Amino acid sequence: MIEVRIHGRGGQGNVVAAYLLATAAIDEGHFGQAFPAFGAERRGAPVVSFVRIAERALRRRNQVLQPDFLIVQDRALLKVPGVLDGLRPGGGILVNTSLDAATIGEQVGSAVVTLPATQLAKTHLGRPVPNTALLSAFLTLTQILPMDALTKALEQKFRGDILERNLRLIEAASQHVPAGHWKERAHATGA
Amino acid sequence: MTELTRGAFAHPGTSLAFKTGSWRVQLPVHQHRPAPCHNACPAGEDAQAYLGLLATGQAQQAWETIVSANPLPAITGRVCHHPCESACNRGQYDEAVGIHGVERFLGDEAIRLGWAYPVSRPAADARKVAVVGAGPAGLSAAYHLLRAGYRVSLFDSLPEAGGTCRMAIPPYRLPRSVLDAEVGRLLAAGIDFRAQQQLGRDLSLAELRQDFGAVFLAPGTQKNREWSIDGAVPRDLHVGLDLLKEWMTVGSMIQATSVAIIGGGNTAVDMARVLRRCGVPQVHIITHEALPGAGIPADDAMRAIPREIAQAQEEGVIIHPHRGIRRLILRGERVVGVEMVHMKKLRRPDGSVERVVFEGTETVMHVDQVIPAIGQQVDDTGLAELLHRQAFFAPDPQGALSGHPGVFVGGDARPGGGSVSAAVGDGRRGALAMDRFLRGMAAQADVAVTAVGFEQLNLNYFESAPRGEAPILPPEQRKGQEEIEGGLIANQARQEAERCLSCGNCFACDNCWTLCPDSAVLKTTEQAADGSHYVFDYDYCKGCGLCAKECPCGYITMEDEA
Amino acid sequence: MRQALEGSQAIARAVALCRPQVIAAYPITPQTHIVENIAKLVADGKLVCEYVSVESEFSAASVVLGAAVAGSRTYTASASQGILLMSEVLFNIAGSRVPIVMTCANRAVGAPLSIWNDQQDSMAVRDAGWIQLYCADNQEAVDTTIQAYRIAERTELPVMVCVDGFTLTHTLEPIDVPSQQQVDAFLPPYHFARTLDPMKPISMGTLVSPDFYPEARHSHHQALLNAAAEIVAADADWCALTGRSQGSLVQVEGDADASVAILTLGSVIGTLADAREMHPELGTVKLIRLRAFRPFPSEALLQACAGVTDLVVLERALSPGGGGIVGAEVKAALFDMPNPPRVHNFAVGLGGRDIPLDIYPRLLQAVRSQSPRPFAVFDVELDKLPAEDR
Amino acid sequence: MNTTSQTTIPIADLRRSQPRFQGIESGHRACLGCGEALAARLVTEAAGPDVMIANATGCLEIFTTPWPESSWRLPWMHSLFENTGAIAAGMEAALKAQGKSTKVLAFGGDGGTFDIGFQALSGMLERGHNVLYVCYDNEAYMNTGIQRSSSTPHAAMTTTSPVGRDRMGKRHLKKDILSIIASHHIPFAASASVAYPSDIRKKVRRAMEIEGPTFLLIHSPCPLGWGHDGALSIEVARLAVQSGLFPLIELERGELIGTMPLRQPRPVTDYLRLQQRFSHLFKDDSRAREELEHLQALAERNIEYYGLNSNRDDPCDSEGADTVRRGGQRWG
Repeated sequence: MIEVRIHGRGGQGNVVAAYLLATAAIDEGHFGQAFPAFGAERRGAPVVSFVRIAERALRRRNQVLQPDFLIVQDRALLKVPGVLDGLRPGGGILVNTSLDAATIGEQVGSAVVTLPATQLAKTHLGRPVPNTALLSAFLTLTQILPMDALTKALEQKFRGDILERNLRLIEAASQHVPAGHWKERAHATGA
Repeated sequence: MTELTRGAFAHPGTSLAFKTGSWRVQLPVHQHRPAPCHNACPAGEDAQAYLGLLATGQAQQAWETIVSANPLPAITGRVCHHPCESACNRGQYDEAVGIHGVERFLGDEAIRLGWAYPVSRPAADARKVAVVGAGPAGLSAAYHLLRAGYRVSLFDSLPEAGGTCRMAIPPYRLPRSVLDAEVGRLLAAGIDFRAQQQLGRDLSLAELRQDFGAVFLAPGTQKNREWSIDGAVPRDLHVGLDLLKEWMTVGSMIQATSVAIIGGGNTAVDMARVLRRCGVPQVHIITHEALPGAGIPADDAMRAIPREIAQAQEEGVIIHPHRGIRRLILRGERVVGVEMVHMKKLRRPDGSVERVVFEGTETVMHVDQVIPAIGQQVDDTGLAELLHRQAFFAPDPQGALSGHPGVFVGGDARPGGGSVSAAVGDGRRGALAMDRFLRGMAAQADVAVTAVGFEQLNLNYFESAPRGEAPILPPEQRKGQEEIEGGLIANQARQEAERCLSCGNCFACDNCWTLCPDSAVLKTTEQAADGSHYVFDYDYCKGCGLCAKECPCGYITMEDEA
Repeated sequence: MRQALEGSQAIARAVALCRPQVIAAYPITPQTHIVENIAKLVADGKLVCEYVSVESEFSAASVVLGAAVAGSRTYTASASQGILLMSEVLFNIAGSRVPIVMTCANRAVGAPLSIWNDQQDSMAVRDAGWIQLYCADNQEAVDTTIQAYRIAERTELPVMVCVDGFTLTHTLEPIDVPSQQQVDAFLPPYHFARTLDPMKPISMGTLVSPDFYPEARHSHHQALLNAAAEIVAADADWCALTGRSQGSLVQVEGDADASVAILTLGSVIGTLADAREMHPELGTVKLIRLRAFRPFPSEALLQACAGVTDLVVLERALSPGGGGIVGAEVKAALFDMPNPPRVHNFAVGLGGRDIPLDIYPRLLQAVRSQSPRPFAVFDVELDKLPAEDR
Repeated sequence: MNTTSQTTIPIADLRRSQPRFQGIESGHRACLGCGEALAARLVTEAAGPDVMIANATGCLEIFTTPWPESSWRLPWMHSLFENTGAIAAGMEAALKAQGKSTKVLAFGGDGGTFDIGFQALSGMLERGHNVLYVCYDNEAYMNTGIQRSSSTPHAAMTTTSPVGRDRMGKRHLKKDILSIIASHHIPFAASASVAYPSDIRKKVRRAMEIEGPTFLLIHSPCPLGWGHDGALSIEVARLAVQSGLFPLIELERGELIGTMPLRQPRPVTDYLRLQQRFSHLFKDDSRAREELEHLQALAERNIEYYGLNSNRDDPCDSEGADTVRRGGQRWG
């Protein structure tokens, strides 16, 4: 089972990201579960969502306290207390930033991969919505699901031009991170 | 055992099992009460009843309803002073219903369309009765006796029936064609009319009493009352009624330039109007009474019909009300003037009325004729044994003459008479009394039932509507014998009938049916046996009294539960 | 076929499969996604029905009541304050014996204001006379919603399908959505014997005097007791049709001979099941889930508790000043057993407090280390309170 | 004189053959002279058999349906005090979904309409349900024993607006519900009075023909609550109209399109004097006189605002007239 925690802000599509990832997994024949850490937050406030992917039915419904991976939808969130809490030893952190991994790594002291997802989103979508770029990068890094699974998940959610733009975005994002960099870690969790 | 339904639902209309009538302490009842027009009619017509029939398009039934009391509606519709209209409750709302116009319309319609009187010819072996005098009282008595199944012989001293109507009422008020038609139709209904049979000359009372089971005497008043001023009379004195009769039978009239007529009754007014028609320039009526009008008590007003008085004034007749003649001014034996004085009837503390002459109010008026029109009395020829030198007979209210079983009297020959409709009423009552007499039954007094008052009606439900008026001849065209007042046309008559408030009678307005919160009033045109169109379902009537309060006609009253 | 669906979305699809003719709802977190999804199905023409956007939950319940008696299958959903605002109507619906299905997206009841999950809302109206079924996961929410219509319409009782707010309603997971053919085969068209009809008019909602009121109440009580058989039959028939059983009245998993058992309602069962697998060293434990809370499944509960010496009853609500609502009812039911288990009654996860996996060992430790206490809020942190409130 | 009504056929048969639709049967337990019972009877009569009724808690509900009895011959449901608008909305939605043309009527008193049920009513109107909502306005909570409502007129005495040293009955004004209702921009809203049954009938028929929400406010005297003889219920209602205190008006989409004109407005004292609830206004007291003047001013304001005082045909002449005609022709 892989447990992922996604940190973002209200309005960034944090829950959508979690749902897309779990949907991709379920459509690939895995078991998946995604849910937000529900809050009454408004646009801009820090929010959290969770994804579990497993090979057997998931029954637990508690929050992901010890994620294997963290996806952080903007760098400023790293300063929010608790964002990095509970990351399993050897776990990976994917951060949306235009800074390089080394710079961020100094800040968080762990295995960090960075992706200029907002920039990429602005380029390809015309809007600063980084979530699909980050998912693409995450799948590229872990290779737990083929990129095609994300494509299909996006096809369920989007149509037309916006779908095309998203597909170009995830293609571009996947080029930005080292493929299979977290593959070993992902497989070690039993996914 | 009642079984609970799922969710406690109930079936439709099951509340009928609960008889809310047990809550009642008062119950509504339908109570027919006379309308004031009915009580006021001397002839006994129930105007409310026939107005209702005409309003629903049943003209012939309406006429039949009239003739069940008065067989002469075309006549009374013209000449009656219609106290019904004075009594009409609608008069307190806007204007009284024009009842006489409807009566006249129906009478004329009957003549025009030949509606038969609802009587059948008497059986050959039916008992015989005699009626003396073919004026309105005698005609009425004969008709009602015919209705009761008797063979009726009607005697009159004149060649034609009609009595006062023929002799004293000018044709401009009652065209002869109408009189002839109505009287003729009535006689043709089965009355054995024997003309030119004068009592004391051609037949005797004793013979009549011998040949007939009962006798109704309606001889009228054929004898002039004595008249003088302090014993003085002009040599060429003419009496009003005689002049009238003469004018109507031979068309002659005295010549004069200024005439004073003494009296306040119909004869005085008719006399005055005829004189005007005959070209007399100045015609005065001098009367003790007041001009009728608002606030004038009935016993102080001129007895002539108010509309006739008004028409007379329109025609130039000058009326001097509250005046008496103090003195005749004579030159030789001819009159050249009268001295008048103001006078009034004043009520004494004990209620009686006294004529008071006011000194210092004397005035003199030059006239060349003085015509008394102060009334007649019964001519006792052939009747002396019954009259005992009295001016009038004194029968009981039903017309029976005390001490003379089988003899009944009515019309002008009894005191207080003087109107055609009263005479018609006398005839009807007399006929009923004769019938009871012949059947060996005790006489039955009329039961006086109080009429429905204005305050017992609910006027919220009536629209204000102007009274329909018949055309009237302008004064300048009133010449000769042409009838002055026209009749209502059919639409007008029906509209007038619809103005009737139906006092004391159900006219099926649906108010009680519509307004009962308990649906305890059921509508049934055919099934209600009490004259209404509704029945109370006392199983559910809670006795709230709403129906009684909202009945427009005062037909529902609340009574305490027994 | 399994699809990735958010719980609310899955419930909306299940509702649509039941072909309701009138839907009335007022939005409240966390029920909103359900009614939004239904509104979208209606907007897209995928569900043909009258969707009445009422001005309050009170009217939502009233509209479906009016519609149901007028002959239409109905649906509504609410949560928390919304359920309480409905409560007068809920009693009225049940007392009128009208078949209505609603989803309660369980949420705490303020004050203090909380939008998060517990079951205080449905527990507060447990006496309204509705059938209450609590779901463990979203698949069960789907299947139970469909079963609920059949149960409601056969028993002429309203059914409240209780689904933990957020925990289920906002969780995306794989769902096997039944086909329309399956649902049509299972659920006949709506029929309500007392449908208001101008051709056969009846009066509903009458005044009942003391002469009959106790009988009316008894009848309602008896109807709920009798409904247990319909709940069992609905699940059995559904299982025959789809291969999925959702646990009838009481669902039991784990070793039948276990002397320790944990009893819950709703979605927390899944977390406990995973934790139990993770901790075989803690011995055999039986997990008991009350799927039906009304009617209260006393008989099935007693069977499930056979051989149990320690029974942990977990509450997602409480009766302040009284204690555990479920605990009290369970204890009352166990009173008839010859050797009833000791009952350890805890409230957990109030107001959305996460129920972590380690609650399992902690609960078992508590059972072993102490004699039963009447009732406690399990994860309460007393040092957050002023001294007098601890 | 007849003291019993005689028929030649059984009265039960006669009852069954009445030439009108009978929506509410006899045997209900309304007080003597109940205006509400009458109004509901008139409304159902005019609305006809193809209707379904949602009825709020209140006198009408209580007195018509003490189980196992019901006075209704129509499909009828009582749910609660405050949800009638919503129950009716639900019925309407269901009938619409089933493609049925049965019209839904909602009945409530002034408490269930002006006050506690106002929200559900407003929602129903806003959503455009095809429902005729009829409010039987007897101007207080009569079912619970005469407590004031927001419909209770100014200065009226109720058990919760009593008269005492410091008070002359209700301090506040009667809520202008019709204006509020009309502000929902509904196709038809009107006031009516039991004193004018033809007018009620006309307005009900009109509402029945409209596809959409309509509202009828019927002034329905309560002999118990107003303190008048039950026989005077109609008289009192009529005077309320004729004094201008209860104007009969019609509104379409919020615009005034018709009124019952008053040719000769009656002084409000004619109306008030008949009712115990205003008896304190006839004491020799300067505050009482002031309140009488106040009520007269309110009536005059209505007359002026709605243009009631006119020389147009008076109510007796106009369409919907309650002029009686021989043979019940006004119902023709």
